[in-house]
Amino acid sequence: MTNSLFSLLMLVLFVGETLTCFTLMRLPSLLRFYALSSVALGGLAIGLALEGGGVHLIPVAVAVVAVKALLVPFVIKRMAERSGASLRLVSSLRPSASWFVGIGVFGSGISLALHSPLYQMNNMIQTPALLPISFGVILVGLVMMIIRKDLLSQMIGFLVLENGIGAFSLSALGGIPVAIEFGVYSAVLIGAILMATLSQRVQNLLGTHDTSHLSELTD
Amino acid sequence: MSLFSQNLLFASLLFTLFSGICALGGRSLVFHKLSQGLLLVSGVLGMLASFKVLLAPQTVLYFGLASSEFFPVFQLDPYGAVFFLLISLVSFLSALYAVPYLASYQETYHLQSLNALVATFVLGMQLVVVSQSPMAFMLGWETMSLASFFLVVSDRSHESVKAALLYLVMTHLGAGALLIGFLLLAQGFFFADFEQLAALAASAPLWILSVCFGLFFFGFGSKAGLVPFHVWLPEAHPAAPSHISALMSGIMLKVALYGFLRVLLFILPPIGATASLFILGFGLLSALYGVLYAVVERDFKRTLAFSSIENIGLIFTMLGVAFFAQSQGLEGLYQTALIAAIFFAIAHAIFKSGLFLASGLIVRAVHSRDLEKMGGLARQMPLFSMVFFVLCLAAASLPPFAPFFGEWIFFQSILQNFSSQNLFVTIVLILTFAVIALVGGLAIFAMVKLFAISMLAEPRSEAAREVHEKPRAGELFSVAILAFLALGLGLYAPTVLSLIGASVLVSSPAEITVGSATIQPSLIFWLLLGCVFVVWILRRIFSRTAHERIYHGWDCGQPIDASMEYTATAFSAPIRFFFRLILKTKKTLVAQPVVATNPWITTRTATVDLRSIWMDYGYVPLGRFIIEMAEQVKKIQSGNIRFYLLLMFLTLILTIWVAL
Amino acid sequence: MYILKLLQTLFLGPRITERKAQFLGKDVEFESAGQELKQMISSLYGGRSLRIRAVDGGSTNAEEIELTALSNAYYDIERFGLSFVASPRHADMLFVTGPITRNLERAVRSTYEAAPQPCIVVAVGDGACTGGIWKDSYAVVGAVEHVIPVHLKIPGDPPSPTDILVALMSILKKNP
Amino acid sequence: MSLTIAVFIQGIVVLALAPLVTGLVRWFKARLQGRHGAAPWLVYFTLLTTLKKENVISESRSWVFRCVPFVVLGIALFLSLTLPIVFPSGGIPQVDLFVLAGVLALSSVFLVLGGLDAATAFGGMGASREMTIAALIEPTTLITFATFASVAGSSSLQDIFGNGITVISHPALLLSFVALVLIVLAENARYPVDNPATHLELTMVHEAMVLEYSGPYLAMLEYASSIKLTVFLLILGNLVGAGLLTTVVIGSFALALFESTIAKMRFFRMQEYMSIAFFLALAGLILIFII
Repeated sequence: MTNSLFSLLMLVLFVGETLTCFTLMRLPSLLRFYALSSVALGGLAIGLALEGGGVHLIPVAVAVVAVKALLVPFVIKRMAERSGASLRLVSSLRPSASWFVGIGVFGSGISLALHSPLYQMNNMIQTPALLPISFGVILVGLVMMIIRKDLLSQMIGFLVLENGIGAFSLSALGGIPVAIEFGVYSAVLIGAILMATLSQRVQNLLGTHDTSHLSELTD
Repeated sequence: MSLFSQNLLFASLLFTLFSGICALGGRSLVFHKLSQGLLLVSGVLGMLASFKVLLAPQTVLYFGLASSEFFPVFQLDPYGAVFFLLISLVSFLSALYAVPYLASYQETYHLQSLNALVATFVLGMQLVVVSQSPMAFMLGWETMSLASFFLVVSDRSHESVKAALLYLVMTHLGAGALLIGFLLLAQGFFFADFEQLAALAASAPLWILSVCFGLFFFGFGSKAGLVPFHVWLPEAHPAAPSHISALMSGIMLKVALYGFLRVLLFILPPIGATASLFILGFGLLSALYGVLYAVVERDFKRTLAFSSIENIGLIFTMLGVAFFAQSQGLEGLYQTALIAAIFFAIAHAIFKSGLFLASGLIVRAVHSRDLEKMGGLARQMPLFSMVFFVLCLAAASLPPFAPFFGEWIFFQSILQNFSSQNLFVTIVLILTFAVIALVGGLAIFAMVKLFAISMLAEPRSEAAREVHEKPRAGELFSVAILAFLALGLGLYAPTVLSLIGASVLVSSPAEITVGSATIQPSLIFWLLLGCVFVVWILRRIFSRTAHERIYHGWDCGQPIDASMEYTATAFSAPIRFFFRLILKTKKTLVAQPVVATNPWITTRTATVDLRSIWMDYGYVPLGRFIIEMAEQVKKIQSGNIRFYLLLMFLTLILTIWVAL
Repeated sequence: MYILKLLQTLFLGPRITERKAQFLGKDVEFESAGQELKQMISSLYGGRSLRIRAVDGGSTNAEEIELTALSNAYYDIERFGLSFVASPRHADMLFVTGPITRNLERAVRSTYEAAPQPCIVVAVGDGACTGGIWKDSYAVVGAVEHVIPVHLKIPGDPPSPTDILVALMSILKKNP
Repeated sequence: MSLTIAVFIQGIVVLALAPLVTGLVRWFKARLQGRHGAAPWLVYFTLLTTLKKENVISESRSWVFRCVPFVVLGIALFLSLTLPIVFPSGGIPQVDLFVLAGVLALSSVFLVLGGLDAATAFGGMGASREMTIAALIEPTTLITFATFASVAGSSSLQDIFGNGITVISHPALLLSFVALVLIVLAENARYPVDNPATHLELTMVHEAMVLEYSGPYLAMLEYASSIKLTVFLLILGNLVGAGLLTTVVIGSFALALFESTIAKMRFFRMQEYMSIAFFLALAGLILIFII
């Protein structure tokens, strides 16, 4: 169990921000909270490193903060402003309802992970407590992509999902070796850039980020 | 000598390959003749190889790198040699037939690709018969199916493309079933050959054996054209050029039979009573259904295709009775029924390929496949019509010809086992006996209709009135050989039986004995001929042969013309009426008034066309159901990304819940 | 039972077929081709068994009724070895009735040519023998001999079955 | 030696008797209709006169038209020589019941081809009907033969008549004997199936195919059909255990009586006739193994 107070605080922050991301309707605030949750993730990594999880976690944490907290929100904000997209995001759920859905999904993710055989093998995992939580975050990310109608928030959903996976790797394997971590982060960065340009193109073409208009292409 | 005989088989396969390659040489007829010539040589070598194996049963020809795990070993054992002999014989004759025949079809067919495909087709069949492991078997099977698919498409007309696609779907469903069957049986040993498979099968649990039997039965049955899976056969065979449909109908169906028997006799342990009744039921169904449609069909080559289905049904019935007897412990009936099936298969291969080759000449002469447009060809092609007549009599399995003695052996073997103890066996044998007898009668009807409507009486269309393209020497020669073989096989049935290893039935060189009944085929033939000759002599003694006068037919005083003759539809009308429950025909009557104001004076046109109940109540509803299901599934592609993500989310949950 | 009563009358009942003598030995003269007819009959085994095809050349059906009466129980032509057949191909003798009208001229000629030689042609009734009352009509060709060679003429409008039988017996000279 | 002599004598006897049988049937029918009727031996003269007649042949025919009479009469000769109908052990053992069925089918095939080759509507109609009857009677014939063969243990007629298998040797044989009678009537185009003495071409079956033949060919075909009738009558006679002469006289009287008491069946109701015969034969065959 993570006994140090610092990593516990980081964990709570990480979960709280992810859930708030789930419910936010304006792009700047969504980006801000996503950055905060990435910073929390980085802090979590540092906390684990301090507990003797291996010194290689420090550069990982730095990379997380650098890429996810700074670079990706910057790219998305600039792209959104340049394409003139409305900062008002569209979702199929009102914010209050999405809170309940978010918590429900997070809870079911945790219970699902608890029953899974992976969790019973806790002798192998460094921080067993983190595993269900990270799984919950993965599910929240996925549901966010489903619930949100516009492209940008779906991107953020995908990034939250990716955060969840990072946390999962932290808890299960005690952090992925640096080279792979950097690979993942570069992939995330390129992914974000790609998605941003794509949504800009869609904005120019259809005049809106709402994915429900995309279906006209198929008819 | 053994070294030479070793490579006889290899040489035959090689020459088929060379004929294929050199066919692609160029457009001129020289390459066409060269490729067919090579095919001839491969046919001869193949016949020599199979005779060598048949005459000295213990020698087994094999070639290929015996040791290597990957490359399959090819081996010709006595059982395969019978079919290899058939393949070589008919490919030899169809190559001989094709040289002049294709020369007159240069514009419809692309000769280069056609000859190459024929060579691959024959090579595929030879590989199937020679292969000793499932992989090689399937290799040969696929080359055979694909080559025949392209051959059916060769004239690029719309309906032959449609027929070929149906054929492709059905054969590959079958091939898929075969593959699954082999793999299921091999339980993981992919490269096991037939002996290892047999060993594995011996110890395999019952459910694997029954599933494998079902798969093999569907696979080989759909290829052989058993009824529920036969819909492709009457479409595909007529669409191919005639010497190809002769190869397909005469030989490919036998290769499917070979595969079925190879699996049942050499790999699977003796199958139970229910499985054999299964074969028997389907055999009877396809025999009865095939012959009924052969009788009422108006298209020349489709009649032959349906009669192929009927004969295959007969062969599978004989197999069904054989395996049923084996399961009930009647060893004698098992032996004779199996021999009758193989003998009947050989006879069918010979006369059916002869009929298809002959149909090629007739269709070319009349420029159409419709029986209603033929007539009076016997007067314009007397020699050809005599050869065609012999083949039709053989196809109707009448006495002096080979199929009659195949059926005679089968009937005698059933007769002797009627009085077996339990009643169930007797009832099954009696019902089989009754249906086969009905099928025999109707088969005669079909073949008489085929010969009479196309050959006799007045020509019913301009094209048939004066035939421009008379059969050339090469074509007539190959058809004549097949007719002579059909008769010869009948007369020397005892020697042929002892050749294919059924000497248990041959008591003395000229007699076939089943139980207590004996028959001397040649004696019957010479007796019949003798009686006809005596009558010819008596007629010359008692009446003056010169006292003759030619005058037009008795027409009750009013001049009649060809349109008043009986056509194929009219000839088969009673049968269509008696079996109207089974044979669905769609009759439409259209009356157009001649003068708009006067409703009474109308010209009425009636059209009667044949519905295939398997297609109408079987495959078309099935197809419609599948398309409807596809429509439902299509709704899932709503174009909404979030819906796709939801699906991913659900699958993620499901997998985690199930797997982790 | 009805069948038994029927069989009883047929087997044990009175004989109703006219006696043969009634038709033989009559010396009524009939116009016939004489020598040629005799030669034909002798070549057909004395006419013991001849097959007749009745051809209608445009008659008023009166002669047809008489011809059908020939094969009933009273006159019973079969006992003399004569029988009616369906096709001229099987016929040895043609009974032509009625004046040959224009439409049926071709039919009568093709029937005669379809019948194998030697074939005896018998003109039955006045219409066939001389053209009868329709002789000069525009629609009639005339007597049968204008169309096909006639070997025996049986006058009468229509000739009764007895007359026909007497004529036939005279040429066939059946011993009594 | 005795076999060849028996075969030769039997051939002569059957060939001589054949026209007499048809004559007798006609004579009995005439008597049943109250007519005096032609003398039974008149048929000999009819055949001889037709033999002497000219042979008129239509020009729209092929070689098949010419060879049909020879083959049909040849097969009739084959039947009369090889079947052991006059002497119980006379026939050639090789020719068993299945060969008999095959040969009969062969002769009806040739007759049908002759009818079709005449290029007239009557020939086609008769041919189509004859072929239907031949095709639909085939299963009944084979089953009846199978019944007699399974009672006698072997399918050759010589064993059946040799060791005295008659109708009374097994109760079920009565059913197949009645089926055999129905087959004989259908095969020889007698009364319920076809009216031999009809003049109306539309109702003819056997007669229509022979319409086109004349002269010697016609004589040969008529002689062949009378031989076939005699052979079948003798087979039925042997099955009842009657001698040669009694079979001929009583048989032809029975046939004439049967024909005088019933009417011809409409062709398109032939299905019922065929199914009655088929199920009688099937019942006979099954009963043999039940009783």
